[in-house]
Amino acid sequence: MTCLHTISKSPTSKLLSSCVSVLKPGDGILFIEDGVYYCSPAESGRHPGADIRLFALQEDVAARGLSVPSAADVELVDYAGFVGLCCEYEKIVSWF
Amino acid sequence: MTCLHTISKSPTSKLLSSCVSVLKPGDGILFIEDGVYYCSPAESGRHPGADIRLFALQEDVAARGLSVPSAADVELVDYAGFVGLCCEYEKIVSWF
Amino acid sequence: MASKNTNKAITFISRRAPYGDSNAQLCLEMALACAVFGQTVSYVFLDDGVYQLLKHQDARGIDSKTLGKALETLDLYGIENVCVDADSLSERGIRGGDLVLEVEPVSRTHIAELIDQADTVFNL
Amino acid sequence: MASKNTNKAITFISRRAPYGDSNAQLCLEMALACAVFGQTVSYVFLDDGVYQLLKHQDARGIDSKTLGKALETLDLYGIENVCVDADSLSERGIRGGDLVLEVEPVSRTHIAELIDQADTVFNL
Amino acid sequence: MKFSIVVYAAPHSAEAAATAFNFTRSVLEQGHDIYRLFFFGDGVHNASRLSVVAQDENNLQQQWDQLIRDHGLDSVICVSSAVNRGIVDAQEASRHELGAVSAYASSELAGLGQLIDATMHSDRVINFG
Amino acid sequence: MKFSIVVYAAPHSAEAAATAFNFTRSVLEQGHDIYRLFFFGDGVHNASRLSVVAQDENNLQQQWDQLIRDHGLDSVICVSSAVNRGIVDAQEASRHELGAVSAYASSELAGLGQLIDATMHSDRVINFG
Repeated sequence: MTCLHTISKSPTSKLLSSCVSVLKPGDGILFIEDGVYYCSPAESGRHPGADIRLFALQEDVAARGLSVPSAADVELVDYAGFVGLCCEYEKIVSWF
Repeated sequence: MTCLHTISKSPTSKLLSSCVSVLKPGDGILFIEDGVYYCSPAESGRHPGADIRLFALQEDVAARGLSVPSAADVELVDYAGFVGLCCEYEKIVSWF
Repeated sequence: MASKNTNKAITFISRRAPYGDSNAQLCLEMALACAVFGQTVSYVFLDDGVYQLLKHQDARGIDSKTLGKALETLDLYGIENVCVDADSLSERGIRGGDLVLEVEPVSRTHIAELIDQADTVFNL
Repeated sequence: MASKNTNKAITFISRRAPYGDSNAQLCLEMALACAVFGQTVSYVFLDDGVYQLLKHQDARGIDSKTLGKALETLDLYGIENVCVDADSLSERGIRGGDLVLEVEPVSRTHIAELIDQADTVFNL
Repeated sequence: MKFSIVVYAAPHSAEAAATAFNFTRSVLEQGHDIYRLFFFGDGVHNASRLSVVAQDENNLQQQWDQLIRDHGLDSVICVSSAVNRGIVDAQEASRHELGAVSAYASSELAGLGQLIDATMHSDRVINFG
Repeated sequence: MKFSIVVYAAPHSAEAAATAFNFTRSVLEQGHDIYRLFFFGDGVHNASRLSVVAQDENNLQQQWDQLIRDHGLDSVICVSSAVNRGIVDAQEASRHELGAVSAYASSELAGLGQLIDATMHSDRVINFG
């Protein structure tokens, strides 16, 4: 079953590395709260391959003054989009 | 002024590395709570040089089933010893 | 997705060291409750969670219950699918013989399967 | 040790990202109170704490106060000795021009001095 | 679609409590159902009726209470987490002779069975911690 | 030697609350003085009088209350952290018409000035978080 992973701690937590090691093709990752710092350019080298879609919660990105370049591989979603992703994927695993 | 640093999170936190980078010769480090996992053999390579004394809180070491080899560079203290160290060093910096 | 009111497959990933915070204890309580209510439980120790498995824990000195001892209830409650991430063990220099439970060291691929097969995953 | 009842040197090390938890906010409140009570305050951003300094923060969407804005009160309260760890900035790919305050990037040796000179250190 | 939402974080200490609230509100706005809210560990503080905030700040506990009542949501606080942390309803207050009620009446103190039941009857379970 | 002790962590969620307590008790046993206890952020939950635990468990809040009264310690809960988190004394309960007191009377709700005063008058300040 496809799975949406949420990550809510900063890169200092190393959560993305644990998450990526147990992904299946077709899974997605949504960065929320301090997890959105994974969208900064310095972290993009850690992002998984193209078969994993990446998302970030717009409200948390804006709060922190981050700008996610449109060329980046991360799609911004608002809370309605967050709920939509939870329906699209068949289950949700939260990394906190 | 000499300083006792307490570290209370596991090595996953990287707290020791931040702490070590701001030490002065003569400072001491006391591992408490989940910080005592820094006493495990796998972590001893990260310990600072011999001019920094290392301590660990006996109660936290015992709780976690760790054994600190007598040959290790870490001295075990109980709560009375913890208080004693706080008197011996001139101030305390807590890393949590 | 399994139909309503049936048995569900629930995977727990216990990722925190014991004692420092309450996550390890909460994760265990949830899994035991699942077993009591007849769900199919898998229990995985990952990252700092592998520290929960060290032998010789004795938490009386910090006024706490000894979690390593409490983990034995997993078996008593009929939770047989218990495993530990081999990489997390080796990164921390922990050998299989140092563990309080007879628990199978597994690869990340195996953990990915347990997540994939689950209806619900609790990860804390 | 300075004699009783006199002015004390207090160093704050703010080491957490804003918003995710309350440590950054608590650290700022403590420093402002110290300034009000006439103590000599140094304020250091270290590790994830440097994220507090990013420009263009706007926390209305997460029902919070914008911390980057609140940091301007450091200057208003007369806290002039504010610095940021250069290594923490560069590890996170943050340039000096991206910062909300005019704050001096310093070395770990400088931070070690600020700890050494302090009577009391708050580190959170 | 039927959601259950599990909250492990307390207001004022972790953003996750606010994230859970905003998510819950959005689920309802999208026309989905909430099968149950389950507050566990430090999450039980979301049901504290004694929290007071400054005039220009959100009172998250009050917002939860309002949302739960407006939509008739099933909201459960884990009883053991709650009494450990001083979140007590009238019944617990009376049983332990505390002389004070700290939990909003819109949530019910109950055991982990309510969480397991939620995993059995929901299409999606999501955790905020 | 005169110690002040600052606590940022809540019982049941972080070991640091228990570490702070054991440290404080040991300071007194060694014959030193406590100038002040200061509970800040989530630490204010250490002063909750509504916490109930199982018979075979320690009630850390009750232990703090006992220690504070036995030794006549000066114990301060940061007022803004406290009211945000639902820890209120009789005065705050009355001011906000809450009808319930959740803080032990052995601690006083006061501002950060009490912390600064503690740093000025103590030989050692130690933080537990």
